[in-house]
Amino acid sequence: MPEAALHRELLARMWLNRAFEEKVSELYASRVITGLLHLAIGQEAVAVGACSHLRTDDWVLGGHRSHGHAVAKGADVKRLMAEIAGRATGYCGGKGGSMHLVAMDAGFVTATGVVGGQIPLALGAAFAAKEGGRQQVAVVFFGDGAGQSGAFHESLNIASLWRLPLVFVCENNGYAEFTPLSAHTLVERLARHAETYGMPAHTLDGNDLLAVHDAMGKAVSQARAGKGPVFVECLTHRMRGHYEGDPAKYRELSQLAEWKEKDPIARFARMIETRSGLTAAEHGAIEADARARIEDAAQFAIASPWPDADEADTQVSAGHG
Amino acid sequence: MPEAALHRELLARMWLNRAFEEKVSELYASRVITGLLHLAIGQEAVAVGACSHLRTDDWVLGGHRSHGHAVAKGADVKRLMAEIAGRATGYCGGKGGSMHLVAMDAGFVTATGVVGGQIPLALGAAFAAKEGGRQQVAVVFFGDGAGQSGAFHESLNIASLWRLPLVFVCENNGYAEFTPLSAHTLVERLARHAETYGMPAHTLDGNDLLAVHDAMGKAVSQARAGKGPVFVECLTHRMRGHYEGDPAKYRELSQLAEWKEKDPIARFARMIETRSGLTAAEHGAIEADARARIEDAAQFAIASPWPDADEADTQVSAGHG
Amino acid sequence: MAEQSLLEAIREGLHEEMARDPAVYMLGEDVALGGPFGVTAGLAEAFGTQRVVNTPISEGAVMGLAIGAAAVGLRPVIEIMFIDFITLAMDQLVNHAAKLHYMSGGQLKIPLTVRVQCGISGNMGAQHSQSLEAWLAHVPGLKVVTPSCPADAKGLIKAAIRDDNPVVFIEHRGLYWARGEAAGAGAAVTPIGEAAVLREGEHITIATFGRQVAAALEAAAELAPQGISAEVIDLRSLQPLDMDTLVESVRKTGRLLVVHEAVSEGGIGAEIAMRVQQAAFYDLDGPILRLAAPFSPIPASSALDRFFVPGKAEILRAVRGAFRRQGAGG
Amino acid sequence: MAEQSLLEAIREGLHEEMARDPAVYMLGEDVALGGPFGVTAGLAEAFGTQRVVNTPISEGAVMGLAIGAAAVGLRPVIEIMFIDFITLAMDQLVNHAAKLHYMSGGQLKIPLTVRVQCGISGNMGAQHSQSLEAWLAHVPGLKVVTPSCPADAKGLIKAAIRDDNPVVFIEHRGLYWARGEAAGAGAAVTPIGEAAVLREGEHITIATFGRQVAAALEAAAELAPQGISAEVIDLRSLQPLDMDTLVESVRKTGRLLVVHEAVSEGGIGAEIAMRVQQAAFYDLDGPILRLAAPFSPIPASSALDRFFVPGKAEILRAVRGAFRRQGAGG
Ligand SMILES: Cc1ncc(C[n+]2csc(CCOP(=O)(O)OP(=O)(O)O)c2C)c(N)n1
Ligand SMILES: Cc1ncc(C[n+]2csc(CCOP(=O)(O)OP(=O)(O)O)c2C)c(N)n1
Ligand SMILES: [Mg+2]
Ligand SMILES: [Mg+2]
Repeated sequence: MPEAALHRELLARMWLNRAFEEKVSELYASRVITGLLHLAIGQEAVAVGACSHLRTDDWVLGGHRSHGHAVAKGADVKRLMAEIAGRATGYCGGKGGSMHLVAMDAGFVTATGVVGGQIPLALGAAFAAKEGGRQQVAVVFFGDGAGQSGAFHESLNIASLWRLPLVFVCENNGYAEFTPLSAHTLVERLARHAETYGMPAHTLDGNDLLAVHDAMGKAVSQARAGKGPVFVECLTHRMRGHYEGDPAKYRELSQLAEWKEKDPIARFARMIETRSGLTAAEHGAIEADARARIEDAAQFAIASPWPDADEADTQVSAGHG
Repeated sequence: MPEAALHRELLARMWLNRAFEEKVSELYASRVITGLLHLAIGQEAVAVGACSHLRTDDWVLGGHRSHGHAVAKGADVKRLMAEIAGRATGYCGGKGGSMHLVAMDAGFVTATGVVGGQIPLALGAAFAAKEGGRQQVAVVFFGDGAGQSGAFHESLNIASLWRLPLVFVCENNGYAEFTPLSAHTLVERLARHAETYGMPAHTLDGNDLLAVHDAMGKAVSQARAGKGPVFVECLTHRMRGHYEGDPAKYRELSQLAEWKEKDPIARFARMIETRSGLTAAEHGAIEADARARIEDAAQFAIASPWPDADEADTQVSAGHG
Repeated sequence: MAEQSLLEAIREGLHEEMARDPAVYMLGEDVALGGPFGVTAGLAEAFGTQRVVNTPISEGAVMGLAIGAAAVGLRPVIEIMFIDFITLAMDQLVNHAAKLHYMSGGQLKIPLTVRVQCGISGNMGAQHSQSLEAWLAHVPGLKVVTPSCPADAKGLIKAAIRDDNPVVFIEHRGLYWARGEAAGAGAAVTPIGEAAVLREGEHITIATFGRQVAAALEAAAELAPQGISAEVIDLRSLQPLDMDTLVESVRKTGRLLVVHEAVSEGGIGAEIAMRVQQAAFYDLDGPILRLAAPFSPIPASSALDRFFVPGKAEILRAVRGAFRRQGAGG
Repeated sequence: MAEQSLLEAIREGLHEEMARDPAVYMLGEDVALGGPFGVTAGLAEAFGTQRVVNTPISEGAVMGLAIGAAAVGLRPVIEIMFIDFITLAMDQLVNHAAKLHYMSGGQLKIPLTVRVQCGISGNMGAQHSQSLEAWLAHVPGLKVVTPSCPADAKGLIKAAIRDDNPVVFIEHRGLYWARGEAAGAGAAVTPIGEAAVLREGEHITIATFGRQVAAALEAAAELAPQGISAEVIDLRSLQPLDMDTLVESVRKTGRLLVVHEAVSEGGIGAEIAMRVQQAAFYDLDGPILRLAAPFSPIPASSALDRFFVPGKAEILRAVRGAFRRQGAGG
């Protein structure tokens, strides 16, 4: 794809993510959506930049803040929205919900609500990918808070030892719930742990879409080429509270203002105005298109039926295969 | 203590450990002792060197291979032997056994049979020591195999973050059960993980008693002075199988022969012959004394009663305190 | 009568115990900021962040730390945010906390309190809604308590902290804001191991705990005018169980319905059935009944998760069914 | 009749399944060297260390790895060396393996086998001797099986591997070298969820599994000439339980004794009691009895740990007691 087209495509994807999350927030405020929701507004460059190099049959796994990862991996936004809204038409028939999205048609293997739990699971996807011999890779998203979990450390070791085709994408937004990273570890850059294992590791500005895009391009090729895992740490910021409803009193307002400046979408748009000649009208159309698609998804979800009462305890076990 | 006396004292302690383990082995062979036994013959310099700086009210914790740590911390060898033999007179009334020794009168808080499990527990002893404000320290012994457990990594982080007065003593004997360290991790020196946290970390020849003694002297003072945790990795070798009864076919005989050369006791004795004028007769007397004390301990254990049947399920819960 | 919420009662109990005993420490994710529900709000301000300690997301090591600290003399209270995550600390809790007193032949005591929150509320899905008390009650060396009202919440948290054994104190998220009579300042400790007979009755015993207590009381009130007199027991302590109270009640009523929000199979109800029928077989007029969540993970959808919470309607149905069945089969 | 040990039967089953399906992988500590008991000996030689994989001591992450691999198409068999250490993998097993099929609305299948060894043998003490099957049977989405003889060992391990769900296959260490009739090459799969009636009887049903099956059979043989005809059921599958077989048996005999090596309270026996008395209350001639380990950690001393293993003598005492009690009380 020529660069100008690529830039527009990436911008469109970020808008799709942003529009999705803002719509979820809106539906939560109006009680159409309930549950424990963690939005990634402000972190779109990571999801979009990371997934832009992936094939449909590459595997992605995420955590409690992973709507955007599923969207960026190409999952159907209608079925995602319906799932988050608890409807029968959702990817999981309403059984999974916001923290447990699965969209296998798009290679989104699973999200989990257990901080760090996705990392060992991703080892498994990478293990299977390696054995399958079709140059698939696995990508796992997790936060800085997960970096103090045993699961994270055990997994770094195994991934490096077995040279698994896995890209670790750490979204270091500086907070775990209400406390800053400095309250959780003395290690400011989680990538340092990966280095200890001899793993290629990068820490970069996660609000700079092209930085993420470039680093991930190299990381995915290395993994695809059978050269083992790579660690990409993206410094970013969530522009919302930890969960919808969190007043986020623990953060300094100045800090938030500063990060608004760094909004990855506005920033990328400014950049490609010069570099790829994006016009205000084009940008407006891209945003409008994303919002329209998401509005459709919302309408689809709202119009969808609720799951049937007798679905409540089906699918506990798989039938014989 | 003048150096010459110190050297003789340290030699005596190593012999006490060696004699203890050899007696356990003998009693196991004759079925006086049963159970799952992991001997530390060949690793005595670590236990003795590390504990030589500790006060009775310092806390020590160990794992499945920790007879020697308890002996070196000054636990009563009679009650230790009786415990391993399952007798009523043992420290734990026979309930604990080889892998779960506790000797609180000597500050040996606990050993555990769960690889890595002692490390978080030791954080707690160190946490309490710090809060107590009496310059106590905690020392935890664990193997290289434990270095791939989540418990280990989570604990390094917390110890460094909270500057706990804890010395991590890794007995890197190059094997976890039957497989070499290289099958478990790419990280050859576990001390590297500690460095990531900014913790002072040393890797040294764990069969060189004075090397351990010196490094531990500094480590313990640093922890006692409130300057936070230290990591001491001792490269060593177990001269027996993983457990008593293990034929250890997985090890090359040449390797074993080489390590026999490095036997920490013989080596230290050779060294202090020149440095502190140890004579063969003195050495013989030191060994004989240790063996006699241990023979006593064995006789004590053998002559001790078995625990009463109705003790089997007492002490499940503590009474009100 | 002064009122307070269950959450406030827990907080008050924690506050009083911290004030009473300098060996009491709080540890947990964001506890110094009150935690996600505000239970520990204000404690750090009162006792300092030295004693109210935010921890990294390292449930296993933090549990081990609390146990090790307890072994050498502190009385830590650790918070595991959701009982679903106790899965990450089971080795330390089960292989260490529960066994160290025994394995050490009594040399060690582990005066540890584990606060943990459970239950279905807020459509949080399968990994934030479980009720796993039966696992813990299967572990010799652990005690397990759970309050249904503010007064017991305060009394039991104090009892847990003063106990020389590891006690798991389970808080049902759906009850945090439920109000009830306040225990009052410096109120008494609620002894661990004692159930409470909240309503006396003649025809059936309903044994339950936590959120289902209110539902059972409502059901009993509705059954009374229809001639069914139900005795309602709040177990409060799940390990040990107060078998004396239970058996005495069933001897009188001849029937027992156990209600819990944990999935049916292998829950606390099963153990109660085993022991009640052993002790009162010849007094039973019909089978012991169980009302519980379906044996299934918990769905996220608000259209589905309510089928997992036994409430008044389900209790009424079960009780009425018991008497109908008697007519037919008994 | 060809004989083999239970350990050999498991190995044969693993071997046949690995040969049959290239998606089957083994993972565990030292499995490529046979593991500490030699169960997997020879598999690495036959199938390569690519498919028989030694792992670091990272139970949690390795469990997660196996689940993730299962989710995208492999059929991993993971070994947890002692069931005591499954505590380190409970998050992955319970919150992920057991729930992913459900939470994904059926998109994912988790054809995972967890081999784990349990029980009291060799005076290994409190952390290497537990029987924790009741925890696992309390988890919707998991299946739990345990063989008592070589033929079932082979049949059940094959069934576990072919099942599209996570199945925990529990091996009692004390049975590894117990010999019995060999299943034979390519033998049939033993269906999960079916108990085996090993001896028919009229007066009492003894339901048990694993090591206690042999003790129950011996006891039954000794009771027969004394006029007590005991039916012996090997449950084999603990989740799901074969309630049809159990209830049918109790309807006939009117009495039930459940025997297990797990501690008494909250064990499988409790669930069986709940369900049998619900289904066959009016057929019961006396209370359902339970014989199990004391509710205590397991001591290391050889003078003590034997009181934790219900054997023939204890079963005889329990059965005779039941009939004596009937005379007196019933
Ligand atoms: C094992 C576990 N412990 C605690 C929680 C509660 N919790 C949910 S999100 C969160 C913070 C996670 O921080 P981070 O990994 O940085 O992700 P972020 O929320 O910043 O995206 C915590 C503690 C959890 N879900 N899982
Ligand atoms: C959590 C856990 N997993 C597995 C085991 C079985 N096991 C006992 S010792 C051992 C190897 C430990 O190696 P290392 O830590 O290097 O100690 P060493 O035996 O060499 O002293 C293993 C795997 C265990 N006891 N605990
Ligand atoms: Mg974060
Ligand atoms: Mg080792």
